[in-house]
Amino acid sequence: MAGFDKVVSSYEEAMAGLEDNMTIISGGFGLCGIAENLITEIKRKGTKGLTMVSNNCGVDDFGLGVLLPNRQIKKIIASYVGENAEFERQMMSGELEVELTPQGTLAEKMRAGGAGIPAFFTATGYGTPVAEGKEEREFNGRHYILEQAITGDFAIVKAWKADRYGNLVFRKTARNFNPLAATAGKITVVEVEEIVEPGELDPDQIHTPGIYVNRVIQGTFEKRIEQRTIRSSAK
Amino acid sequence: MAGFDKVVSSYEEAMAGLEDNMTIISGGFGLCGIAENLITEIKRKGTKGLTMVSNNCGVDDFGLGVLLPNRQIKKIIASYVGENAEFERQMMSGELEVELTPQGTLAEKMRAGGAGIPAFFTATGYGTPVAEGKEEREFNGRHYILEQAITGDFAIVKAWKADRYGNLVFRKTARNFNPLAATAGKITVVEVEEIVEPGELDPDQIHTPGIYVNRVIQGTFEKRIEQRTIRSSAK
Amino acid sequence: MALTREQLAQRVAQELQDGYYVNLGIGIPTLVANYVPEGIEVMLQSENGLLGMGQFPTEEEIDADLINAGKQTVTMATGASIFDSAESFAMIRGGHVDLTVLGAFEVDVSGNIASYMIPGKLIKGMGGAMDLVAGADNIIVTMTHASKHGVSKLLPSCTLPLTGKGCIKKVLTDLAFLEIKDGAFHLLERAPGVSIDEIKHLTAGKLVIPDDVPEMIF
Amino acid sequence: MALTREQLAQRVAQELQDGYYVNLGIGIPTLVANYVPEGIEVMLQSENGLLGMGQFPTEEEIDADLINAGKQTVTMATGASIFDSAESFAMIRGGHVDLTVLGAFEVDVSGNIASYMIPGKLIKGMGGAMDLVAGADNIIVTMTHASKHGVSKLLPSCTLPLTGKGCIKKVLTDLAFLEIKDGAFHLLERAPGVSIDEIKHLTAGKLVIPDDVPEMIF
Repeated sequence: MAGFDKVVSSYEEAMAGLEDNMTIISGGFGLCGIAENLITEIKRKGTKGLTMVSNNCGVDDFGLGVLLPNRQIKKIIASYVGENAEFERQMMSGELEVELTPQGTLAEKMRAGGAGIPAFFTATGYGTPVAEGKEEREFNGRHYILEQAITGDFAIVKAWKADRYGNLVFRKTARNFNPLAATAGKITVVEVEEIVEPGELDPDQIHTPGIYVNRVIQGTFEKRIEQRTIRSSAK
Repeated sequence: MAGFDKVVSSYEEAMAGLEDNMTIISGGFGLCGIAENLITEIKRKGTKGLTMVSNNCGVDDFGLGVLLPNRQIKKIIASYVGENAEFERQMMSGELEVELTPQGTLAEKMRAGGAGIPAFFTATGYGTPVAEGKEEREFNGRHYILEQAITGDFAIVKAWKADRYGNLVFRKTARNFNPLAATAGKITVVEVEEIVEPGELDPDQIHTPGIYVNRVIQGTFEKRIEQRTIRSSAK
Repeated sequence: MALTREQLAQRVAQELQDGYYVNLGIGIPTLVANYVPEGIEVMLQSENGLLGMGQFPTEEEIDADLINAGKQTVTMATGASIFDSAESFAMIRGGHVDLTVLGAFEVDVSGNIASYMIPGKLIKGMGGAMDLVAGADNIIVTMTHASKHGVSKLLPSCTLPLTGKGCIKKVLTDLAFLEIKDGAFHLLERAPGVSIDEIKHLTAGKLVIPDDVPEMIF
Repeated sequence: MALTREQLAQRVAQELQDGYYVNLGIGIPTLVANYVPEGIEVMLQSENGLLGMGQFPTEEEIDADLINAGKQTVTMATGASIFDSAESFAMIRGGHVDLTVLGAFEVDVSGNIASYMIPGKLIKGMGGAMDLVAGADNIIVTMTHASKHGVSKLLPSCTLPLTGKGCIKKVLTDLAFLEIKDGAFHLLERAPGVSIDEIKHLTAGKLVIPDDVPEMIF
């Protein structure tokens, strides 16, 4: 495909080049804004020994959780790993390595990875198990620890709309980690609900510029809801 | 004013609390996206000994340049200070202290200031005069220097639209340093072309959430152009 | 009588001020939103990237793309804004949130808090809690004063892995409202009908009791 | 014959590849945009916050809110995006820009570059140049080979304050196209009609001359 057209037409093509023992950065918060079909493709490929960087690890039968039964994930870097029985079993048995990382630090590590910042200081985690082995330093009388950037061989991202050049727009809280993941992958693959022509998105309203994006594919999504909380219509 | 309504009706009110020897973070790139009338108000107030953090210092009779004749600025932290004769005179004579900072480092310092990151490593400036007195460290075989965050007593910001809650939208390249400056001021004052009611801006398309903003005022702008480059209509 | 969950939420709500940006943790803190005092406006921050969280949606309004940090479906309040997770924690870490309310397993006289892990038993992760306690100046921890078995959770020193060090100044339990300073819990208020002796008995960490300890008013 | 400014831009343009994101510095680099080869698409990044810079505006199109890093009024190309300065330099520092072209006062055999300051004479500032040279893997420096007085600008060691250390690998001058490696300038091509002796004479840093040094083709 010539020039800046990043649209691919199959999931095989979308995840081409993914190999055992690679690191994948994933967008999504819980089951919200996850690249459902890219995850399915990773399951289909059967790639093993993966390091996943993702705020959560899905549930037993949806999201990144589907990669657990075949033990495709060797290590996960995440902030919250509840809601997943198989996950807990593999973690407790030592089959799965888990690096718990505070949510804000995780987001900032992805951003730093994409932005060429190798490390930054943060107060988050000072004096806790997260600080173990990390440099501590005082600035203006407060304590901070040094955290390092994360980058991945791949990033898997879910956006709402993309143009063919890979400019992305996200929808509501499905944005979450996705724009950060998009910056931190050597190969960034984006799954979207709608692909439009370049020029159709307002340049002032693009959340992720196409420079970060390598491949775009249009998918259909289940969008499973984790906690269906409602109020009665007559409030 | 109750609740989240941040609209003020006079420039005096907008810059109330500004005192001698304070630090002001300013948005804008060249003369594009500068808080014209807030600058005029600072001139009117005659506040002295200011430390200005701004990519540029305007021109002789416009932008931050208007604060030079009365020597209101003691020190400026900027990346580029050309196009300004009085500036050059004060700098050469030692009346004005100038801390030259690479443009990307300056932007990141403002962001870090707003984001509670006290310091970060960057390759920018390694091995140059900018690195003097700063810690150097290697990550993965590359050299980096440690840069510290910047915060200000005030931030002066120019946006296109704001709602009464201080949610901001910027227009084209007038965005530049403005969203970063907005996060880094103890008191962030925003001058806009149009104020709308809360709910009128699409939540997905707000560039700066109102949490960073303390005061909003509607102004009229000259928007002077520094380099008027055109092509003939018949291309 | 020990406070109910609803009363805990009500008491926290009394600390709200007009124009506050507030982050409410999962559980009891979430209930605080139901008791915002008349004439006061607050805006709720949800760390997954939403400022201006509204009430739960109706069946018709449900949107899988709009959830809160507890992964519950929500709506947006008027004037809400959406942003990515780095921006969300920039707000939190940068100290822009006026009040943070969250739960805990233990707190101690040094202002330490343990809330995310019970070694060998529970490893769900810290989520955003470490960022929240490190970033906020104004935090209220809501928790039960002691376990069902009467073991105090207000300790001389936390026994569980810490979520944050030296960052907690205010604790609201089902029995009392306390301030942590100078290496002790200072009793500010007691739950209606709860005696100072009972609080004393269930507080393992050093407790300072002023002459006058008013009952909470609801 | 020494290359003209236009020829310098033309030669740089030959290095463009389809799908490249390119940052062009002020001056000669800006002219490169006029010589993008047929069948190749590039997207221009302007570090003040624009990806997809278009041509200059017509009188009717002029917009004070739309300028490039040289503060010139510009337009947006189809598929452009706008972002803040931190995002812009995240792109640059993070190595997402495929090619950076910028000018210099001096370069040396170690890949050092001096371009922003002449002590006592010129202190305009580095703008984004330090970020650009530190962030990019693929940089072409365009400059005159020597001063009007015949003083070489390709040195054993830069004499002016550095913009970047050890980051320059390719230099295009009005006389030659050179690669910097192993502590020397390696002559790749010469300007049409320029002799190797002339280049040798005006290169103060160590120069490696291969057996075959083709003339540039335009």
